[in-house]
Amino acid sequence: MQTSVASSATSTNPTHHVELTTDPISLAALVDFVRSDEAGAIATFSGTTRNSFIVSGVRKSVTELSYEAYAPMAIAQFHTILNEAQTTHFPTVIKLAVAHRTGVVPVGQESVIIAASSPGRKDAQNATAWILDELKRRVPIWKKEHYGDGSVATWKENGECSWLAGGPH
Amino acid sequence: MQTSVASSATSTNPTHHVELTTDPISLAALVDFVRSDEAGAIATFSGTTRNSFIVSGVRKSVTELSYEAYAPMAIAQFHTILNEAQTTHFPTVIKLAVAHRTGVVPVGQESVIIAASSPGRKDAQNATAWILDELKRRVPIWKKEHYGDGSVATWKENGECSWLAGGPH
Amino acid sequence: MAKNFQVLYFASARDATLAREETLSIPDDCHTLPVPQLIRNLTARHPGLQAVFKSAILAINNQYVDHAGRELDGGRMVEVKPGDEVAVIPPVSGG
Amino acid sequence: MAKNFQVLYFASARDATLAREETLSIPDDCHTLPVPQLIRNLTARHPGLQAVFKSAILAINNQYVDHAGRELDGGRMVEVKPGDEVAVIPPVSGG
Repeated sequence: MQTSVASSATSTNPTHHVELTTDPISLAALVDFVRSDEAGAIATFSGTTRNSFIVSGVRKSVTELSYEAYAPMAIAQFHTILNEAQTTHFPTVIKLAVAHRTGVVPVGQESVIIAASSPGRKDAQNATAWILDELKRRVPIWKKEHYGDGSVATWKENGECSWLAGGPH
Repeated sequence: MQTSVASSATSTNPTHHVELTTDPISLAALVDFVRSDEAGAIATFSGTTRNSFIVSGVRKSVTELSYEAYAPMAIAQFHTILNEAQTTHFPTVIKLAVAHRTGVVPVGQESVIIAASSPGRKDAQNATAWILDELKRRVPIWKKEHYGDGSVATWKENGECSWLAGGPH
Repeated sequence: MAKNFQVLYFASARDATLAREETLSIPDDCHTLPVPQLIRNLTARHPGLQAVFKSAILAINNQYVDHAGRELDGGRMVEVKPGDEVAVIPPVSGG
Repeated sequence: MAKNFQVLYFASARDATLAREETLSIPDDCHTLPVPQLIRNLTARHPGLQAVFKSAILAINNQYVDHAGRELDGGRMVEVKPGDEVAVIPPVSGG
């Protein structure tokens, strides 16, 4: 059972917000967090549960997605990713926020939200996209698709997963 | 005096929302418009009024921005841009929305919001960025910066403006 | 019969003319008004527009047009006709 | 004195073991447990893990580690120590 975790106890960076929770997540809350009088730009990405996916070449109706997380490591990875975004890749970023929901996420609702603010538009937009890519590559969260036709629910694997390409050895 | 115009009377595309208004604009409203059970991704961009800008190499405190629009043409241009985004560049996009505020926009508040939804993340993210670029290139809206030091407010010019580079002839 | 057309002024153009819009007429001996002549007429009426036109273009019926009268989108040559809506368009700064 | 460590199972690994976690021990005659041996031990306990390990890696104390025991981030070789938290990590699918 996933407990609701608001943020990592080990992080003290006030410009970063990390959230892993079974509750519905709110874009407005993350945008309010990254909002700043110094910012000219706020970029966001929301991943929502679709009502269908292609599985083995066949489009299947999806009734819900459920997510599982290795919570302490996922939160630590999120903080690492936000820190790397800010210090290494997108230095003008002002604030960053990421929220990921675990447990069941019904069709149409958000599973992940990322928000970034910066003075000009490029860093906010690029940081948002980069954080999503890193999340898909390495954060220990797993998604299970539940189908409308009653067939067996399957654990998905991100093509971007960093140890999937060559396979582990 | 800008009247509040909700959308162009000439557009009948139900998947596009264009808004030009003196009222505060709402990210949540645009996200709700583009939300769809077929969408796995919603990307947004919000341009907010910053509290300072560099003017002739000097950082000046900004008290507010004010925007003026050639409203009928701006709305027509927005619809053209959304149509081009959907039919020519980002074919998997499901819905698009753009809202631009005119009149005074205080520091920290949104002057423009763009939202896009698509099944996968790339088209929503890229459409949002492309629409912003096109807006800056050609939509007849002008921004005036009002400064904290009482110096004369100035009309800005986007470097991206499509007739600025070579100059008109 | 007067052959009127509207001219709208925005941003720095409005500052130069102190007007949001005015109604002008095509000369009696012409059917249409070529764009270069329009620009000369406007600048004569409002000398402050000379500086504005260093970077501004025009819109005729919501189509951008350069100083020669060529539409930016498609390259068609146009002139001002009675009933047209013309706008002086300084470099934009939306977003 | 038992030299215990935790093993956590996620996603398809949990389906294979029907357990979220278990406590194992490092053999009495060793100080640490090499990762290849850990994997053999886990697969012996739970034969269903053999398929899982075709694509899963491990995390030891929140650091990803490959089947040889090499940390993905930095390349340091590690072995399992008493008190460690080990997790079986199938390919992720967050976002």
